[in-house]
Amino acid sequence: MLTKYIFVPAAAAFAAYILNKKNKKAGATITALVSAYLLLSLALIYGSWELNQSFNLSLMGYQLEFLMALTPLSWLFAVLTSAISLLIAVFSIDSQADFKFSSVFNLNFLLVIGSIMGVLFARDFLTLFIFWELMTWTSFYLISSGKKKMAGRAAYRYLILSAAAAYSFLMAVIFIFQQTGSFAFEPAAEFLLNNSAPQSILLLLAISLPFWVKAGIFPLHVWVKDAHGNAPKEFSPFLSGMLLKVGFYGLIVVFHQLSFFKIIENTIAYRGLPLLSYLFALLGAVTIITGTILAIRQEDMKKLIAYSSISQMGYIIIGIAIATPLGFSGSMLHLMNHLIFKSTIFLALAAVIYRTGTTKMYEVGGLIFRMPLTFAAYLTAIIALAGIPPTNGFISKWVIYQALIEKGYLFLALAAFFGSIASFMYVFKPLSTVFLGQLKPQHQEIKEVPLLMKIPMLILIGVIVLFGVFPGIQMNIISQISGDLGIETVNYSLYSIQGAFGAWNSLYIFNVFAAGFVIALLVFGLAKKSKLVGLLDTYSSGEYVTDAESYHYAYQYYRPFDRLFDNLAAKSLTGFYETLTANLLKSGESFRRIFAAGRVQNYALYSVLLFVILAAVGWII
Amino acid sequence: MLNFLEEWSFFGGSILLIFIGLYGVLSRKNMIKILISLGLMDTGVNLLLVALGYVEAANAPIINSVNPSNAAAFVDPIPQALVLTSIVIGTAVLALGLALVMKIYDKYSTLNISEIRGLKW
Amino acid sequence: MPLISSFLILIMLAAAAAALAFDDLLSSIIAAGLVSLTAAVLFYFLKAPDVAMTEAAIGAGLTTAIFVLALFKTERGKSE
Amino acid sequence: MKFRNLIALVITAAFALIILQAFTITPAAGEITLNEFGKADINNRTAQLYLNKSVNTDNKKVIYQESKNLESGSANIVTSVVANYRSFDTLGEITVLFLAAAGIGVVLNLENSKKKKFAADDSSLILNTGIKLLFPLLLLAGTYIFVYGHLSPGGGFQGGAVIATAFLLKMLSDNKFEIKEISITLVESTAGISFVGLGLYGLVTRGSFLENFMATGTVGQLFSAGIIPLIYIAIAFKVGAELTNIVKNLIEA
Amino acid sequence: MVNLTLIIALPLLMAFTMPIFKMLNSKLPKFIALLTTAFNLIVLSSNFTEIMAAPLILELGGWQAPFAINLYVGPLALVAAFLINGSAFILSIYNLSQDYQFDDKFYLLFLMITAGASGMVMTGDLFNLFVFIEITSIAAYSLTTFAGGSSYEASFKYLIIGGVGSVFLLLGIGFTYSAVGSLNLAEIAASAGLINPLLLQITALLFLIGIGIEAELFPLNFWVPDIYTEAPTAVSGIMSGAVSAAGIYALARIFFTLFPAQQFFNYLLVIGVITLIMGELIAYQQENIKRMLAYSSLAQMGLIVTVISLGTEAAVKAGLFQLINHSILKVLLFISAGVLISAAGSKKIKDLAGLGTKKPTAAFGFTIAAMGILGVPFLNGFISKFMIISSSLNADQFLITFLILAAALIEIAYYLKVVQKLYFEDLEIEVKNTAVITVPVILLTLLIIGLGVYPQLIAEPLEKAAAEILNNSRYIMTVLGGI
Repeated sequence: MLTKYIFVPAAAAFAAYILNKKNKKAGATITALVSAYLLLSLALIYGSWELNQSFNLSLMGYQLEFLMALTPLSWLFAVLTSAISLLIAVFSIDSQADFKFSSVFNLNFLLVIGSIMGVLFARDFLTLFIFWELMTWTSFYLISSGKKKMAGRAAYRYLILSAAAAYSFLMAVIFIFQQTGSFAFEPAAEFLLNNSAPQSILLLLAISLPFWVKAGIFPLHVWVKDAHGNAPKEFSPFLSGMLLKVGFYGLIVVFHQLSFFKIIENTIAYRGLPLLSYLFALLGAVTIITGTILAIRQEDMKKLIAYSSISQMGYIIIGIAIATPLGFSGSMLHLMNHLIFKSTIFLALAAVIYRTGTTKMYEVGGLIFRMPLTFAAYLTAIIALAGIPPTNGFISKWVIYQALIEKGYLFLALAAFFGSIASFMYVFKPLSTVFLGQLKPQHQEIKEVPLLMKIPMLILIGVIVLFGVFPGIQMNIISQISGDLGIETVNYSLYSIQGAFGAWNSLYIFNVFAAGFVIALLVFGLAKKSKLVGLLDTYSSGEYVTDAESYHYAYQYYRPFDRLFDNLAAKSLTGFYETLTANLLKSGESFRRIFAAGRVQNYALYSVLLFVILAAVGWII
Repeated sequence: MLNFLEEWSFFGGSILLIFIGLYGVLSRKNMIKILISLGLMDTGVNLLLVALGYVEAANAPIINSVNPSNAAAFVDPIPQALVLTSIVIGTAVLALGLALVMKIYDKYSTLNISEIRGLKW
Repeated sequence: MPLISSFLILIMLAAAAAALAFDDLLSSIIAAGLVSLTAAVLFYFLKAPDVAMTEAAIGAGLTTAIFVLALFKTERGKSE
Repeated sequence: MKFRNLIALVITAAFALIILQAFTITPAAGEITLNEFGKADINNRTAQLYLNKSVNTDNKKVIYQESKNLESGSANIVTSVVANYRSFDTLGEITVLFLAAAGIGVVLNLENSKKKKFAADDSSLILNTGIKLLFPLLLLAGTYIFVYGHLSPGGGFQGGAVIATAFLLKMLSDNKFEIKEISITLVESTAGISFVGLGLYGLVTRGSFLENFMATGTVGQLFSAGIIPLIYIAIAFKVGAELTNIVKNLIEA
Repeated sequence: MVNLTLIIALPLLMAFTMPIFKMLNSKLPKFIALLTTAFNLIVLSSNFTEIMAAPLILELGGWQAPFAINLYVGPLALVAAFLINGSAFILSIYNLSQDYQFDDKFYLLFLMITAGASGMVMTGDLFNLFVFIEITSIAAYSLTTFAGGSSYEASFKYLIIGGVGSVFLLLGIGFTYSAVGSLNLAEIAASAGLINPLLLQITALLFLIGIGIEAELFPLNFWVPDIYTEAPTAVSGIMSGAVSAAGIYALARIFFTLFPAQQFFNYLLVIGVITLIMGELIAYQQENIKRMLAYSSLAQMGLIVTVISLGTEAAVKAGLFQLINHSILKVLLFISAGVLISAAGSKKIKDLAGLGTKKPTAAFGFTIAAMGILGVPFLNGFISKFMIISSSLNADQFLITFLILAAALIEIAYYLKVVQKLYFEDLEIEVKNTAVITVPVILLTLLIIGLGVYPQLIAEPLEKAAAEILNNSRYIMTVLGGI
């Protein structure tokens, strides 16, 4: 019974709101319990793809039927949502101690989970739209409960952009409803297939607009930085982990289930791929490049990681757009892996913020001594993000490279390489500024985060390595999905994936790394211990240093590199949107000045004028 | 010929009166003059309404000793009833308008409407 | 009868134009009163005695009185 | 001539021309247009039914002092329209005057403002003595007008206005003449209640609001025309009280 | 069963006796107003099933229907009357906690503006419509002045425009009567076809201007922002909730029954769209919260006129549902805004920052109503927005649909600015204590969510109302049936 996945979180949300008023920890525990329950029940129904449910309603003369069904794709996303929300809920039990809006946070968090479930299981446009709107509204409230003024503006911009996209979705969907008489996907798909190609493409693009916005692809990525940067520290992992992915769920539905690829098959091709999908891939590449460059410039750690999410999304869209078996499974792999390592990074940063209270990298330093586990979690996550072998990040990037090289798209491959190489830079920046270097005097007595916040980080580190070594687990479900969507599957085994130019055996590599690690441990153990030196006992060529001044170099870490792209970053896209809306609304101002000049005689004059004009118009016709 | 003159004087006259009243409302600066023109417009419309109901060589719609039976030709009574009501409504609105003018005068101590810009927006 | 009514209408229009043109408010109020009065007589010519009485009593009488009262409570009160 | 006034003149002129055009249309076959002046064809208008008093009954002849128990019974047809056929309009109209009086009372917020009497110096001798003479006559004329409303031209509105003018002159002439607010509101309310009460009584007995529930007697007699005289008496008191109230408020503002 | 004329007669009786009630006990007028509006609602619901079956003709004065004034109460009139008396009832609950300087005169005028609006909606006679429009307008002129300050100027401006409008209306009535010979809407509609097209056009335009002022159409609605801002909260509520609904009804009745030519609907369509876009754009600029609500409500009126003038049954149904939703939401918005303003002591939006915690009911009321207007699922606004878009797409008006959606976007922008200020910014000013409005807020929220989750509640009356207004020959038959 699929509606339980929506109503259980919704009911729990109101319970969490009331209970949290009394005890700050109650809300987060309820969220954790609900997500665990969802995870369990999803695991039980794995494989029963025929599970569906529909109820129809004659509303105001419209015969509407709301369909819900379980597909492998929606099952995977549902599992990912409930898993990540479970981990975040456990993490936020303690971290919300000082959070003013914690009861509103838990209410909206559970509602977001419920509405995402609704979006995933919807098989008709109306249910999809209703839950999509609910998801947007509740996540709007979540984001605006973050840092005071900036969170409000960020959430405001996010909502306006998603609302505009949702309205284009509504318009296209109702147009289809008029032609086919129902909102379900299947009749719409076959109506679009045998409809005139340009109109179908236009309709499908209008339908996919909200998904592009939510996925944060290049022209529409403006909201991501501010929303992630200013959202409450517990919601950022979910926002960049899961919410961005729901956009991709929609895109896959549009590309495959609404037969977008079948429609554009016979349009003009470019190097063996329909022009439109090559354009999407190009957009992905541009997103990677801009995301990476802008990430390097950031001084606020959450904004930096937000831009890195944007650039990682570029990889996924490239994989989906080229629609080869390797490409599709690569992007699905990267989608899952990005969720895992990105939420680890955000949880680690949340731990740092929980302890130090600041998100600016240059205000902290040398936390490795006080918070070793957070450092370890952060380190494994950025190794995965950069794509170094033993972790899961490497596998998905490797598969995407294979797909690109197999089709011979050099520019896209180049952009992908640039993305992963440059990611070393922006990934290393928080590592060195936050964790390495000297510990600031005021952070001397910082302790490690409490146990309940350690557990999610430990689990995630384990999963990163687990999927790094045994990608087969992920490939099982991905092959189910590609079978369901009609894409041939890549042959794989528990620990190896067959690429275009040879297989990748992760177990063998893991053994080599493990051996290397052991040797390094031995050398470290046996060799002479280095003398522990006080951090602030700095020596600088004879000059006598009196105060505890730290030589920890953290501000504008990559200044020379940033100077290369100064002019590019200046023309940021948000500026373009800002000016666009500003002078649209300024016309309202001039409208008011012309007409509502405050003189009652002008008002009376306009009414007589209307009479004369309409009489003249009537007389001419 | 006389009838033509009469027709044009009544219809034309009342419409001209409406025109003068409307022009007065739109152009005059003084608030009391605006209300006067509003009154003129009302009178003009009332005149037009009754003129529309006039019948040549018919007598007033009252049965009395002079024309005892309803067989005689009468003028249309309905516009007269409507005008009766509309005159009183016009006066009521004007009286309220004048009270408002007096109140506004207490605040701005001027009757010139362009100097009363309290409600800019 | 028709000649007189056309003549009266001319007077009425002249009085209306005068009501707008006069600078002194009191004289324009009196001109407006004249317009109502001529209208009352015209209603009589249109065989509408009820309306004529109403127009005379309320239109010419009370409205003009109210205007004069309002005038003396605002502008004219000031100038004295 | 300021530029703004010029535009206003042009637009109002255009408006007047369009309205004039409505009178100069030459009707094509079978089309309805406005009739010329004096040519209003009464017979296919509802007015014909009011003249023959044949809305519910198909009565043909109405003879002065002879026809009895007609459906409306008032000799003055305009009064029958105002107080009987379309008495709902008149009720609405009375409310407009009532609301205007209330509105003026609020705007000039009389109750707490100091009683600023009309600043005119005590008026000339002729005015005082003239009004002392005229006051009772005016009241008498007013009463005559509304009592004979259904027989001769006149009625509630005109009678009320004359009474109000009488009080206006009285108030103008001597400052010490003071009408207490309570008395005006009492007269106003009782008159209003009686008018609506008549309507409700008609609703209760005859089934529709403001229906005439009394015998209509013979046309032309004083005691004829059912509830029309009662309505006109109520209207006269109400209009008289309200107009006096308005004038009193303006004087004492 | 209970005769529907009581809805106008009883408030009239209460209004006339209000001064006497005041003398008996100074608290009485408040409760009299509440009881009368409650009684009106009971009378309306007692006639509900009967009117759903067939429209009701009530002859006034006992005269045969078309030859004197008769009230025509069809499903549309019933829905509108429910709306008017419903918002009056809720606002009189709100008034229990308010006190006004001349409270007997206030409640007398408040009852009369409701009775005037109900009269406008139920009358079947043209001149009667004019009289009721005058009653509503003069009540509005006087009610606005209760707030003192610059409300006198606003009221004076509205009086001038109302005066010009009534002249247009009287001219229109004069032309119609002397052309057709009757004042009854059905008789005029019966022979409207024979009227010379030029005369028909001039008369229709006269009515368009005359009633357009009440229906807040574009060049005629400049009085709206001044009045809604300066008037006391209850008056702005009743004006935007009830009187504008009556104005729209009158416009629809006149143009669907008397002048059903497509040309006039094109005029209304264009004027409606301009009102919508202009209203939304200017509302975005406002800093004064009541003025923002005023422009938003005149924009919504533009939207309703646009959708109704599309002329298809689905469009009229969507327009009516939007009218109902708009009245409910606007009454709640004005009540909550009223409390927030008196709490912050200023009408500026920036001074309302952080009131969410201090005034939870008012802030919640404002937010749920804003969500309703913006079309959040499971609230009533969503259903009517969905119906509007599908009906305008059905009439393949792509540009109109695009403009409606763009206007909805601007609407989201300025409502959200206020909601965010309420909840997510800190409080700078000390909060004055204000009236308790829990009852109206709860009642209206239940209505909003109820209609949102289960709109079938009013599906049947809406369908009947849309069918009834569109087919004027049935209107003529029912009234002239006898003859």
